[in-house]
Amino acid sequence: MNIARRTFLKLTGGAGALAAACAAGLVSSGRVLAANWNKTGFESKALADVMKSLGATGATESKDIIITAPDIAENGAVVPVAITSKLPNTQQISIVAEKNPFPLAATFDVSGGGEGYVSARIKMGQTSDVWAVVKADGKYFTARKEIKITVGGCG
Amino acid sequence: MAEPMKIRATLQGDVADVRILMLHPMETGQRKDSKGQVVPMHFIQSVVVTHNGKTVLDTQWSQAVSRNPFLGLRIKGAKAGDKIGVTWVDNKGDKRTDEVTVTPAS
Amino acid sequence: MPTTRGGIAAILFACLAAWGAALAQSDDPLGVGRKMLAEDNPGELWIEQGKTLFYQKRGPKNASLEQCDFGMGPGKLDGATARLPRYFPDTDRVQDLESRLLTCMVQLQGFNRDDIVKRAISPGGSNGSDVEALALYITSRSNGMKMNVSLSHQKEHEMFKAGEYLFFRRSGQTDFACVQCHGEANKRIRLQDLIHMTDKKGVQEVVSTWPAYRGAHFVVRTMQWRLYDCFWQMRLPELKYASDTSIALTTYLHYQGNGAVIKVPGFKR
Amino acid sequence: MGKACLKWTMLGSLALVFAGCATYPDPATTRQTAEKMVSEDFSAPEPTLLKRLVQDKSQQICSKIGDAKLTQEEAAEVVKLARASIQYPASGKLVGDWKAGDKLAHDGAGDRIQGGRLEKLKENGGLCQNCHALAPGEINVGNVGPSLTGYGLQRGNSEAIAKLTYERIYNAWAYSPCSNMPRLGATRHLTPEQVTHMVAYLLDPQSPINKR
Repeated sequence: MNIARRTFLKLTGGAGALAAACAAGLVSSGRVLAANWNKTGFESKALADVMKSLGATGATESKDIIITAPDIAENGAVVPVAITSKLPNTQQISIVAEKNPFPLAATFDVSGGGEGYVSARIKMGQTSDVWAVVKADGKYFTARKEIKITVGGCG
Repeated sequence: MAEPMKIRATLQGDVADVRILMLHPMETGQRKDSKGQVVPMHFIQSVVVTHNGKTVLDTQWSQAVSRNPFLGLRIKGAKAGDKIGVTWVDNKGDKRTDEVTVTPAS
Repeated sequence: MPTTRGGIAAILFACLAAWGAALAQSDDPLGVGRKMLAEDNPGELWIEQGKTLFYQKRGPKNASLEQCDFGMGPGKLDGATARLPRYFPDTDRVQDLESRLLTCMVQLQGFNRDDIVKRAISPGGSNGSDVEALALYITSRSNGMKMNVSLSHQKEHEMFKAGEYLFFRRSGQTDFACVQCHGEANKRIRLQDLIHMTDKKGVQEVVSTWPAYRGAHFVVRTMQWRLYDCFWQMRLPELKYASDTSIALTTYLHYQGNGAVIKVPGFKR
Repeated sequence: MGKACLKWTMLGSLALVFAGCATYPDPATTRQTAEKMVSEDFSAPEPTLLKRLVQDKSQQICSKIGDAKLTQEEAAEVVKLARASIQYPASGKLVGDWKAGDKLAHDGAGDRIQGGRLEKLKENGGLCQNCHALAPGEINVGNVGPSLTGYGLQRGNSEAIAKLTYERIYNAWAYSPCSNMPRLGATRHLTPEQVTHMVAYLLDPQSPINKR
């Protein structure tokens, strides 16, 4: 176990917690969730289920979606991901980290003058493909990029 | 208690480049504190960004969004002096709204 | 087994292949992320907090820090950190930002020194400490200004020389001094870049970027923490907060970093 | 007169030089001042741990300030002290278990002091990954020290190589006086048995470090 990982573990309370944190359940929260919050999607454990919850099953790959993110992230707790969609009439952008226990990290509904661009930072437990799922003009498109994680970050 | 956000909205041509920093623990509900107590789940679920009162971005987040979150977006058809409003709501019902005006590129 | 030319070539190839795999996707596989994180630095969220704490009446004496003299006169903050550490006649000591802050919090506000020191370095993943927020706010008032530390007082000279001595002083079970990790260009501990501090540009990067937001800790850290944490990794006993050893090393680094333009908060991975 | 004063003199402000310039203390005084600081400025859960701050003879010699070089005599003394420090495992076997060595090489923990507590683990990590490239393709490795990728492929695994490797890990200064490499065995950071595992990790053809 390396030193940075140890420092990180100090914050998370040990190796067990690291694994457990990645598997954090949303189900048992008992909290009031926002009305339009995609509970099904956020609780899905498999990429296919996430896609289904978004209505994006069978989405096609598009070169008009650009993922800006590091090839190697130094800290899995803070992985910057920006998504640019050049697709006309971009309506929604989702960020999905395939190998996270709950892959769907965020969904952004774009309206009005909002451009097809969002930038955020997510936690990643391990090296994984990160998918951008974009709804444009009623259809779904995807792009993906592998991000290597040297220190996991599901705290 | 919800701390103020740090919002920058800078005009580039007719596009406002909006950058938002929020102070929030984004707890997964699995982390233990130094005393071994589980820190309850606490994370922002929704962030809504408005441009002169009209919603331009409506986001849904999971706890996989990093602590002290950042959100960047761009808004077309903006001009200096336009109002950009940001509201976040977390799973405990805490919320925070801040507003800035779009500034010309320096 | 004698090493053949072919063997060497194979090894070289293996090394190159390993690096190649890491570098294939871009010239700097880490750079993109570093830039993205530094551009929007959550550390900025603590500047306002520090400002509020500075002007608020606090402590047993119910006083603000407005009468605190960081060397430019009471309450004069613009450019003050650019000249720290420096000699203060009232305490007859060379003090860095954090130790001076402690002096004021004790003398003006009546706080207990030990209590502040105990909390000065906040736990990772917390909301940070008062000292961290205050140090950031006060340093931010020197943003855009050049580091300009003077050694005109005898005690400042002595601190500088002691700091230099300590920078090269090896001890403990790792046989490390500062220079073992910070004496060469382009070195890394694992993936983390090590700043080349015996080089002008390197040391300028150090002195102009603290306090900084530490990504892995989610809080603002100060130079005192940076030094403490280095000694921790070196397996040495715990460096006392605002001790002369810490101030000597800071004096050594800051003086050599003169001319660096201060820009805080920095962002550290 | 110190460097700063000289600079000011060049600026032409002689009055300022004489009014404001202090002289640098001589090296002996600086040493005294700084050593006093070290003796007062650190805390530890047990007083014996403070002894870590006390330099041994070799560390004193190896703490040259700036670009100052070791003299031949100093280098010879460091080598001599290093040679005398090397202890071999009771078993006499210098090549241990490469799998244990692999684990150690990637372990950077043990024996640190924080919050008034000593990090006492079953064993200390070997720290290798911090500074050396290890198996091919490993990304999260440092470069303060030379790459160890293919170490055994280059050298083979003869008894002589095993002995040399053991000694270099146990006390690197026996071969490179005052190098940056910690004297891992001599300072008791690692046990002789742990060092044999590292030797195996470096030399065994099955070890990932020797895979292409």
